Amino acid sequence: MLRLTTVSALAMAIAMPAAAAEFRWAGTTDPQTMDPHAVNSAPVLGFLNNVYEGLVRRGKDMAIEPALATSWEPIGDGEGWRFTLREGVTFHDGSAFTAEDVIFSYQRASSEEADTSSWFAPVSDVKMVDDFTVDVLTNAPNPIFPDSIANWMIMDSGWAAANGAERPAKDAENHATLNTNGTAAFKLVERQPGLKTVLEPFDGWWGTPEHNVTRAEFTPIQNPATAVAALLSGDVDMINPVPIQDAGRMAAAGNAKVIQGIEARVIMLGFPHQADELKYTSDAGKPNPFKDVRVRQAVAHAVNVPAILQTIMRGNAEPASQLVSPAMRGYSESLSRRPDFDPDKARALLAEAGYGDGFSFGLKCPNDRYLNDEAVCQAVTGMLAQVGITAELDAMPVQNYWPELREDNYDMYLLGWSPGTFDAEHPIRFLATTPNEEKKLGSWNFGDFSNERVDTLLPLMQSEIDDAKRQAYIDEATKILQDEVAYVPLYVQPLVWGTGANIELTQRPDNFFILRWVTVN
Amino acid sequence: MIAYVIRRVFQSFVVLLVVGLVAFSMFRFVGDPIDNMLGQERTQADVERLRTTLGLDQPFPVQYAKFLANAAQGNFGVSYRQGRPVATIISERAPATLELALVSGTLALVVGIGLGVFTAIRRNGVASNVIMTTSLIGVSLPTFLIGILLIYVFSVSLGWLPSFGRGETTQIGGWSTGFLTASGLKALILPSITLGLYQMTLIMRLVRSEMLEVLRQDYIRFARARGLRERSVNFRHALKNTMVPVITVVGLQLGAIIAFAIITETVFQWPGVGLLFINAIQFVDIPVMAAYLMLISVMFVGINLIVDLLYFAIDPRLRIDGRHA
Amino acid sequence: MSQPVLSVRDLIVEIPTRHGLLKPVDGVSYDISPGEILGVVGESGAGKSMTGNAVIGLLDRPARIASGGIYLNGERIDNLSLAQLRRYRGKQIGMVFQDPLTSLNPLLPIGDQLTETIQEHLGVSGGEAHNRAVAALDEVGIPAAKERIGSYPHEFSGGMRQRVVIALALCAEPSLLIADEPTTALDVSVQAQITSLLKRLCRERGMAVMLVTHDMGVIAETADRVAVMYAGKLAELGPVREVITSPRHPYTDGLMGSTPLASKGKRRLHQIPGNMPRLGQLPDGCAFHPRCPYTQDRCKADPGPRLKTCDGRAACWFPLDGAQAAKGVA
Amino acid sequence: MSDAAHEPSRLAKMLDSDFAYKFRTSPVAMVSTAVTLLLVLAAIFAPLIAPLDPFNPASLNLMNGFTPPSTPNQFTGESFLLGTDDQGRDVYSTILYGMRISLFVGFAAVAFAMVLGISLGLIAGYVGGWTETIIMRIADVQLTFPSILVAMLITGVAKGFTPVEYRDSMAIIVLIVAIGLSDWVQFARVVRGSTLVEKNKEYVQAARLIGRSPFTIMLKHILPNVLSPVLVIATISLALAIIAEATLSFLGVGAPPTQPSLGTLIRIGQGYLYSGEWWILFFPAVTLLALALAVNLLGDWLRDALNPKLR
Repeated sequence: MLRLTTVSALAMAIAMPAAAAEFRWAGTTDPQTMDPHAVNSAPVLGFLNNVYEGLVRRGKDMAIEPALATSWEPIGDGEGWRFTLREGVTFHDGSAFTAEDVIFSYQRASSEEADTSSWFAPVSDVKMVDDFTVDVLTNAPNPIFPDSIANWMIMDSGWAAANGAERPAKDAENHATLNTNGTAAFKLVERQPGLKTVLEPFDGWWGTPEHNVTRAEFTPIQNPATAVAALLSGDVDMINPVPIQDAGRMAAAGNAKVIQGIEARVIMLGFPHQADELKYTSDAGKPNPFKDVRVRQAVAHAVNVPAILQTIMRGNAEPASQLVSPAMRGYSESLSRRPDFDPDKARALLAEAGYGDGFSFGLKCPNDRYLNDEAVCQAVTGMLAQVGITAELDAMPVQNYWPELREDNYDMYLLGWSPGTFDAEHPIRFLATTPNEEKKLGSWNFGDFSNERVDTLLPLMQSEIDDAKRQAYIDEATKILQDEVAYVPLYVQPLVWGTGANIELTQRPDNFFILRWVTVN
Repeated sequence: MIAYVIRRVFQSFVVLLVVGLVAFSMFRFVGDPIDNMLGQERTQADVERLRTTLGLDQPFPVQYAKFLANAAQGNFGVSYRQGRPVATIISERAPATLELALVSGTLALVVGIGLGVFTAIRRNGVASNVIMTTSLIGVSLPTFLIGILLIYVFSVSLGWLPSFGRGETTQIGGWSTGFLTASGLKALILPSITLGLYQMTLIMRLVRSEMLEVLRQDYIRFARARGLRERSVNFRHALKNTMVPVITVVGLQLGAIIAFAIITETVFQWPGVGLLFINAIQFVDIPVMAAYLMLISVMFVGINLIVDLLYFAIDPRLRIDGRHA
Repeated sequence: MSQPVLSVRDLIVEIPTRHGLLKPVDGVSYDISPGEILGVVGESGAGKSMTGNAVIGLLDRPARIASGGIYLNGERIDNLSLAQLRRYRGKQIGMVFQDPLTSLNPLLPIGDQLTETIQEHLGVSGGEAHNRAVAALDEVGIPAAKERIGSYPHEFSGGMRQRVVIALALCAEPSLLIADEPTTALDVSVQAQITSLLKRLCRERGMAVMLVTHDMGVIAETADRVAVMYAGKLAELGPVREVITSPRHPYTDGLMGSTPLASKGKRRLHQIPGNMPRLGQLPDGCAFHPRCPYTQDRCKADPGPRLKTCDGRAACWFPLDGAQAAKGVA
Repeated sequence: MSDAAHEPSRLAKMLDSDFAYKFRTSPVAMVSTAVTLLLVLAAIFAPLIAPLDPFNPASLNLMNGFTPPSTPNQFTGESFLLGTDDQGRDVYSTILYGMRISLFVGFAAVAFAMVLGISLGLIAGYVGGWTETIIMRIADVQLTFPSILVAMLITGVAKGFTPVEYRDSMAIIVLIVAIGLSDWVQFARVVRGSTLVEKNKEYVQAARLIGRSPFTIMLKHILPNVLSPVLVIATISLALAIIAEATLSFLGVGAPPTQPSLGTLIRIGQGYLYSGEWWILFFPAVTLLALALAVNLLGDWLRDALNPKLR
């Protein structure tokens, strides 16, 4: 073992050109489980995309492309979708992939124990047509269904049955928590939760490898500064994320590269739309000024987003005008202008609303959830102070943050939203629709923003097949949200990865790291 | 003496229960695990269901009682985050922390006692004064800064030592050791210095002041007056007497190493129980937190007990009293 | 008279302080012959312990020997290096401290403390050292020495401990024993046992003993000659009997007057007025003159005479004769 | 002696004491006292010295962010002695104000620990019996946990109990209580030990016999005798408390970022270690080191000068 490492270290030192190589990377969080249906979280799904595959997958540009299905088409008049499966695919243990595995994976992923079941809310049934054809029937016409299942991963039904892992285990352990049997380009060879996870290329993969990795080791490194140190000292080949402030310097260092992109996540300020009173500071108990649209507009004009981007984000982020970034489907091109930074106008609006003398309130903010979240909130506090409204900032770890928001303990808050479907409908459904527990609507709409028209537009955009009409619905909703200043979108969070100088890879906007696009030079 | 030990064990047991209760009552302030366990698209019904499944809807004394009942059977529950038995997880992580604590503890003990004795004997020497003053820098620097500094100098700037992790480990039975590989040993250097430095200075200063105290004693003068060699006076007579008071503090300090490992393990991403605990806090992984705190208290109480017993071994005066106690 | 075991010549010990140079021992000279017990007596701070410490080289810094000479069996030892001096300690000079409770290492059995000393100086085997240790304990009157050799100090009573201490001091058969207040910390009944033990050992071994004490009674019963110290200087030196019956120095006279002595019969005890001055605040002239009932102008102006320059007995410009002493400080 | 007018004054006596002499002849003591005093004064008078008020968000210009020390900012042209942080705050001013918080927390925590520890120690030592057993058992239990962990637990619990709207304003108080509670054992142990010794001395017995109340006895007779070890522990505890505060704030459970202490500043600065903005970490870290080191040196010297037996 020792000799082996020494040899490979030597090999790397000599830097053999384009030779197959070992690759080590680090991320902030360890995937909680190796079960693709147990936890619906980005670290798990992102990692398992290297081990498991879905019927469809996303390419380097996020476009949907064939994976275990070679083609798909709508059935009838929006009754569902028919998928034609790829033949000759084998799982890592050698067993063959068939429609049965798809049916099994549907049952598994949509079961009550699964965390991914909400993906299948529109699905009424999945039927096997033949060994390599599957029909997915939907409750209503669903134009974006294939887009929404890129992370639905197919597991070997026989393997799961043999190891007693027919259902995902959320709060207990089962075989699939630590072991995998997928079809993707890499197979899991070692899993030590929280310590390291080792992948090796799967020789029997149906696709053509674009990588030259012989062994890949993932280590969770929680502290970003430690991760940067590890990359700079050559202990790892790639880290995600790179703290924004280190990007410039790392790029200049010579032994490391920085890869930047725009993530799907939009950072915004949220307001209490229904609360009658302020809850914090000396003004607690006074009427809630944020109910007045002019106050919300004043906030939008008071925040100097370019300055935040220039300093805190180091020029690495783009301003946001709506709840999704331009890279998302359904982005409203016509509404891409965000409110100007104009403190005078903000003051005028406040005066008009009757708050010429300002007021004070409590701003809630996470301090470990988004890039430099706390610093952004501090900057916002300063900017608001300059137009006369005093925010008292309370920044906290994310595990305390969500409960606070859920209990309406805020006068204003910071939120980041990344649409899981890469579609503008997603944030409207979760953030802008009147909360409705039964219909699973507006579940992250903490401020209870409510607009009848938006509520009516949502089902329309969900079932409209025609792209132009659908865009019109989305534009209309977006316009309402902008006019009402339901939220103040600030910027689109940047995506910054760091790699060794000898690494080539592709960064996907959903922040998933795809191992099969890595070349070690 | 046996009666004494039994009494101490019983007291320790009570201490454990109290510590456990305090720790457990704290958990609900750490945050809510539910959000971390459910995805973005979870519903309120999901939340309620999971809350009931985990027993989080019950008052915390009930939760604590259940936890204790299970813990007594060696069952610490299942980690919310990893979905695996906590006992398994901790036993996987413990070797890393114990090896780190062992190395830094040995470092702190050997160097600390050595320098303490040196500075006490050469009380007014230039070297002693320099050591004493520099040692204060060690006490004045927070551990996290030392770690960051060491990484910056030895990993990033010089590239001599790894910046994180344990390097290559070897599995021996259920124990993963970093002692058997070059990279494992190299990886131990910076974290153990970071962890041991503070305790080292503490031990050194304590040994010095105790030894100075002892050197003032009549029996040391008498030993000198009998023409014994300085070496014998310092090490045979003075050091042994110095150790009596030093042992308590040193024992507690060695225990503290395991607790302080939290910070070092975070800075160096050392995959031990401390890092596990910090991650557990962030994820509100209550079973892991509870098990960790219980483990730490068991260890502290154990160390306390050992320290007490060591007294008997070292100080013959206590053996007499102990028999009657 | 044979060659003295210890000769102290014009010994001056200095302590530099911020108030200037203090001289806790200032020009002290005396001899001790084999088989002789010299009592050194004085109030605390008079410099008696300091003299003993100077002889064995155990002065605590910053105290140091400034001038004068110390000779052991004719060899000069005050200028030896620490390593050389160490060979004399224990081997040639034994020392007993005041408090037997603190003089013994509590963590080592007394046997270990004895054998290490014996082996250090006599270079004998472990077994032989053990035998000698038992013998040494026997000699100082520890009952069942063989059994008790493995015992720890705390297992002995105070008097027994002091016996152990004496055994330790003498186990390498030194020719000089310095006993610094060996009985002060002990019960009165035990005191007599220890003094008679010292006397016996002195006679049997022909050893010179320097007995430092503030207790005139102990001196009277034990010592052959006595040296009275006051403020760092020798006030009077002479055979015990003579000094007690007819002190020549007014201080000695005062000291006798304040001590109940069996030999003097029933009489009133007197206090010397005032206290011995602190070393930093010595008056001009004779250090005793502010307390002396016989002070004359010369005493205030000139420092007290050296013993040598006087009659070799009392360092006083106007020594008392027997008649004056009898009148005492009326 | 007869001339009472020439009796030296108290001050003169004090200046002439051995203690004062030792102080005057020890360069370490002089320098560390000077540094401590300088830093404490700078903290007290921060509002007068600091060029900017970092607690007033309205005074900040974000565009001044990351200005290197004594170099004009590329956008605004403004220049700052020790540069600015990510929010455009003058680092020099934040250090002055940060030190204010660090020192306030430190002093208050030690005072709290001292009062608590001395009282409990006195009571335990003087009263004895069950009271003593209970107090010292609690002390033992607390000693089994490192103070930083105790402080973390207390901050956590306090945060949970504090009504949300007071949380920020309470943060500093919680910090003081947490550090103080984790530190009282030292005082209690020493005071109890000394009390046990003093209790049996004749003068205390005498005071008892003439019917002085236990409170008076403790206050008037026992307390003065334990003051020098307490002074030494207090000094060393001050350094420890400052570091504990820094560590807690570094871990993010201490002073809120709107009122940054030195630890908070270091936490913020740590993020810029690799990005070239060294001054954001460096100056607060050096200040913390200087402060802790000066206080530690002072405590160390005090220990030697007063030479109490410390366990």
